[in-house]
Amino acid sequence: MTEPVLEVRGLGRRFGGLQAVADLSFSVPAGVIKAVIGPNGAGKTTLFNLVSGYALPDTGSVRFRGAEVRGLPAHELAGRGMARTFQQIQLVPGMSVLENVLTGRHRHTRAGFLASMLRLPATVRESRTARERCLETLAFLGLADLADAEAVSLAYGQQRLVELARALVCEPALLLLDEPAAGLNMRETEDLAGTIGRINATGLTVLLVEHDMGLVMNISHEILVLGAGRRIAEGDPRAIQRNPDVIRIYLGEEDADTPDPARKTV
Amino acid sequence: MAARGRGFGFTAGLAAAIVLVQIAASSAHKVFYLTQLTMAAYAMLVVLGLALLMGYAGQASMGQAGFFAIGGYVAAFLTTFNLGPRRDTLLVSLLAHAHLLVTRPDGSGGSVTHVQPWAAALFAITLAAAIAWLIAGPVFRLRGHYLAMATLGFGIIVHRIFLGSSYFGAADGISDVPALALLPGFAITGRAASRVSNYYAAWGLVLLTLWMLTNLIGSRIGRALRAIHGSENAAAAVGIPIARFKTQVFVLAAVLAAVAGVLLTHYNGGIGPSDASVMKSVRYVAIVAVGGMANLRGALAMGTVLTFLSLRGYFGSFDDLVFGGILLAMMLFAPEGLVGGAIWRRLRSMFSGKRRGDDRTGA
Amino acid sequence: MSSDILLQFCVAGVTYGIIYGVVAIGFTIIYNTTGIINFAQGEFLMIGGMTAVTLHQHAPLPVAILGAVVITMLVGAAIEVLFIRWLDRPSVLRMIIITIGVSIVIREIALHLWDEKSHALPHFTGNSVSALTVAGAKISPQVLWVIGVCGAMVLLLSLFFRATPLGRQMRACASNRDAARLCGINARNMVTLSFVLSAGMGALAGCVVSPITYVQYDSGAGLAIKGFTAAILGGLGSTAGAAAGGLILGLLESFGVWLLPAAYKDAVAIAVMLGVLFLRPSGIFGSAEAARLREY
Amino acid sequence: MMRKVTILSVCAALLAALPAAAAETIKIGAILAVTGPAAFLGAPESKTLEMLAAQVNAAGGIKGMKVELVIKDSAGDAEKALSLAKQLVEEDKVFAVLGPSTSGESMKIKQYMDENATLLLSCAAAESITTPIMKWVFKTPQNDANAARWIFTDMKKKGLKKIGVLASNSGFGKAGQAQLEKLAPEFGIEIAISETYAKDEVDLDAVVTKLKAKDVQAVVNWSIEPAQAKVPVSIRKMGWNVPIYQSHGFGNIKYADACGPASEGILFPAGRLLVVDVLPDTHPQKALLMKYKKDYEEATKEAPSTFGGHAYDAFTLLAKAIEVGGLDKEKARAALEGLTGFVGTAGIFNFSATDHNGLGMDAFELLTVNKNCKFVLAQ
Repeated sequence: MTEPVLEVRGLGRRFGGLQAVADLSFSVPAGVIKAVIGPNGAGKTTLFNLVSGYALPDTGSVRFRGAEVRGLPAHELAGRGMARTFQQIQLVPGMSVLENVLTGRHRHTRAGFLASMLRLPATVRESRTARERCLETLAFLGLADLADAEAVSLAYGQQRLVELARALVCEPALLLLDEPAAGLNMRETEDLAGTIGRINATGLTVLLVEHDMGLVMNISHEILVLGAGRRIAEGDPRAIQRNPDVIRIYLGEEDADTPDPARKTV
Repeated sequence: MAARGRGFGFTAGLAAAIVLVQIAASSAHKVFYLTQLTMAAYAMLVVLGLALLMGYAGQASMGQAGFFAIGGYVAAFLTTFNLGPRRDTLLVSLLAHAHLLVTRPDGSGGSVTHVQPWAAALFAITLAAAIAWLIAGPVFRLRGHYLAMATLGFGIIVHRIFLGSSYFGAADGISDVPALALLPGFAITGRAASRVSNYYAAWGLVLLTLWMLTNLIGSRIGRALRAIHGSENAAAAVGIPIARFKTQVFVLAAVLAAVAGVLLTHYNGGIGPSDASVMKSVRYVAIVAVGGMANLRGALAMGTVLTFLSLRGYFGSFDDLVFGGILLAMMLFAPEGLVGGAIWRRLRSMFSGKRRGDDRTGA
Repeated sequence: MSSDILLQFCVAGVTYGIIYGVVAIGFTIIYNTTGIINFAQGEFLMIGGMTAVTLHQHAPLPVAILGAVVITMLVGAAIEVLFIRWLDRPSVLRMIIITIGVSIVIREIALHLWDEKSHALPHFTGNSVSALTVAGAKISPQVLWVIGVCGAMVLLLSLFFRATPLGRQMRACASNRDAARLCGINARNMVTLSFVLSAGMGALAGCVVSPITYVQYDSGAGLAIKGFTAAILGGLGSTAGAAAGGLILGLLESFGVWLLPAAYKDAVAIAVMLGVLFLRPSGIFGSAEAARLREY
Repeated sequence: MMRKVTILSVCAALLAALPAAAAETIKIGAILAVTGPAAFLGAPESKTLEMLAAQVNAAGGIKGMKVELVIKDSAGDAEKALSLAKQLVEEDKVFAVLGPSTSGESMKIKQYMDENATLLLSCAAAESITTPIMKWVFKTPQNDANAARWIFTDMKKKGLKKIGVLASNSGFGKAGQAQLEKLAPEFGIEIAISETYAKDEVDLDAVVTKLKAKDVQAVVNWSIEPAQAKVPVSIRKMGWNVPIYQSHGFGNIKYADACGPASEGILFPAGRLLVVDVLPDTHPQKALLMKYKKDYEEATKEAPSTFGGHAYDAFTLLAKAIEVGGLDKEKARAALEGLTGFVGTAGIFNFSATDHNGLGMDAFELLTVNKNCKFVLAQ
């Protein structure tokens, strides 16, 4: 049994009076798709931010690929192979799709200020290979023909894909997707499910936060259910669907989610 | 890549224009026009650096004249301050042994012994870079207005120090700065004899800088900087070390300003506190803004025209008024600048009701 | 160093401080409703002072001052309507540059409208040399006028913001523009109003301080920088912070003069201010979250 | 693209012919700080020059040649002043340059003027402009050193030994401060404290308090900016009745007005323009000063200041030099250097190869301000 890609132990963070995440422990084994679900305000996004270095945990430990990474800045974690997308899409205005994705190659390219200013042959070669890699990924996601469009002018669903592409070209060991289906229509959501599946098939481990039960249930191998920052349940989709606590907190919540891809809360 | 293609095209066109102007001026026996064009060129070095820092990396600096002044004043001081009387002090004798001292006659029959101009220039630029590097750390923990205040404050401090210290000539500044000999037979000086060569030197430097910065913007670094500007979250998510890049680009801009300061000081044979004033810093920011923030060429084009006309006293006592007016008009109606047709795209998007990229100039 | 000398430094510092504080509060009013730092704030003082001086040649002092305040308020409104109102979510940097442009243009127009000379209103009570003795230190009655008028202004403002519906609406906009809009508050008009208010404040301040500081076409920029420094030092957004920031800055300058060559007065004061900023990136009384939220 | 358009426009400008200088006109350049921080100098200077040029041309010009005046606004910026100087000399081919208004600018351009053998008549006071002597560089304001001597002589007479010096952080203040510190020992006077202040200070209580703490016997306030009025005000407000000396930069009745009651008893050396009314009719300057005062007041509806006077002298001296030497630059220069007994607003000019200022101690009178806020001769 190889070591899990991500291992979280006793993680906790409070904002003022609110205990957003409390004594949370779980692990993400290599190669799986793991989903974190829970009603609004359950602390899913906070958990993501704690894990990916966008917020500092008060307590607990985060081990990534066998090393303690708690409290490391986000760019450091990215450098160690953790890539993420955002709930509110974070694309750079004024840059084309390709340029946006190219930023994802940052940690795989070397050229510094001077080399870049002088366009040294090595730099040119490096950037050429980077472009090729990015174009491949764009093709893989079916965005090839949009490469030169301005990213922020694309349709919402396509912008999400661009973010995904940017994360993929980082060649991460762990891919964090923060509500990847938010704001997508049914078709797009189904396509996304397929895409995530294909990505995972390449051996990439995926951890996602998602509201869309349909998506979660049909793609994820493991599911972690949060409620008020604590773990309610953890297990494979079938087990979760039967778990009484899960059913209670969801039915307890006014806008309950049923395992039906047609309905979703955003 | 597209950026490169355009970059070359523009650079080539600019080079042609530079030669064209010189030929036109010489053949029309109006070489003197090159004076203000040369001075404008050096100002453009500051502007290009600031455009990179402000327009692409999105970090406003309201104290760029400070770095210009550090370069100019330090070079001027080292090349005019007479070390003759201090010959026996350790530092001076060391300099002497390193052949870093020269002696020249001063105005009043005596002679001054001072540091080699090129050595002084190198020192001045290095010093500016070091200062930039030192303050970058704390400065870039600040954002928005706080960042503006910090850089503004830096500019004011530099100005007051030069204005207050008699070593730097207080209100009179420093004059009688010697020529800066770079190659045998070529020196940076305002003398009419070497006007054409200096014109080419200045604009050659501008061309080189433009080319290098265009490369930089098209490179991974440039993308990283723009990513930092557009979304620091996104930048961090792909592993871009934001703090380090902000520092590096800040230092780069400071170095360009200092280089301009050194060369223009030698060209003018002096420098005064007005070159370090807040108003100068504001002017640099304004030129970048008028050029369209993230638009090196726009800044270069608009900046050259405005600086040239202003230096020629074209606007008389309405100089600042014209300047402020243009600045306002541009910021209101074409925040992305006239050059590069950004304004047309903007107008279209206005009519189509969208206002995307309205905040492209955001800090 | 005898105690009354020391006290005299304090008095001087407080005098500067009050004046900077008023400008800083002017900044704060606009900043709170718009998130904009109006670099033309100093120009409001200049316009107020110059207009009052001009009017005073034909009218008694109170009338002149009133007229100056009204005219400056109109200018403030005009600025907002012409340059701010119709911009769609402009960025911090763009707003900084626009307001700087406005201040340059106003200054140059003032130069050609009036002249390059420096003017001053007569001292409200007594003359330039009349002074009250407080524990050995001398205070010009004009300083008391400044303190009194500015104090009254701040009081009335806070009353206005708390007690009147209009003031509450403005505060609503301050805390959350969109929410305010949803509650049917016309946020744009609130912005205009904030410009009018701070223009009026600036003008009145410009009038009371002019006997001490004098006023000329270019005296706005200097005051604006000092006021901005004070506002930042106090932590943007808090009126009390602005006032405190002003006082701190003033005392810094005055004691800076005592301890070091007066030539480096500003350098010292600003260096200290930067030091504070580096330790507390959102000013002494400002909260980091607030700062972050505002900038983006 | 835009860039190319730019270039074309510049070329167009290049090909535009020089302003054609008709044979019958003398082109005279002037670089003045009409706007900017030194506008209070440049504005009266340019008004004076325009007035004079109009008068001269109305009277048929100099030796029948009309004067064409080219005034450039440097806004007090040295860099711009140099650019404008090159423009005036090389493009406009002016016969001579009047100004600049500030010593900082003058220092920047004098080298260039000398190298290009064109007369410069600076309107700035700093002694360093004409010492060391540069062949083509002259200046019309009285020397700071003489002003300092007047002050120190009076102090010595009154037995004042320990003084404090305040100077504005302008070129004028700096130069004066230097002279005071240089000459004080000659008169056995100790400068206990010497400080500078900026023109845009809120008020000067702090720095004045610093002087008061040193309990000096007299205060010299050396400045040319309006802000200088704040010093006497602070001093008197603090109930500190120490003798106050000002420089010739105080030579503007507006400054005395600004001081209010504090101005009474201020002592300062200045040209006679300010006291022309009480000048005996026999005095050689009387007629000229009366004329300038009258003309200036008519032309500008404001009281003349000694600053405008410096421009007046620069212009009239140049006119004289041209009358004598004609339109040959070298001859005119020699003529100017040879001028003696020339009556100007600042005093009687006696130039020589070793003196390009031409004014002595006698160019000054020690003036004071009476209780009606008028300038009068000090007893």
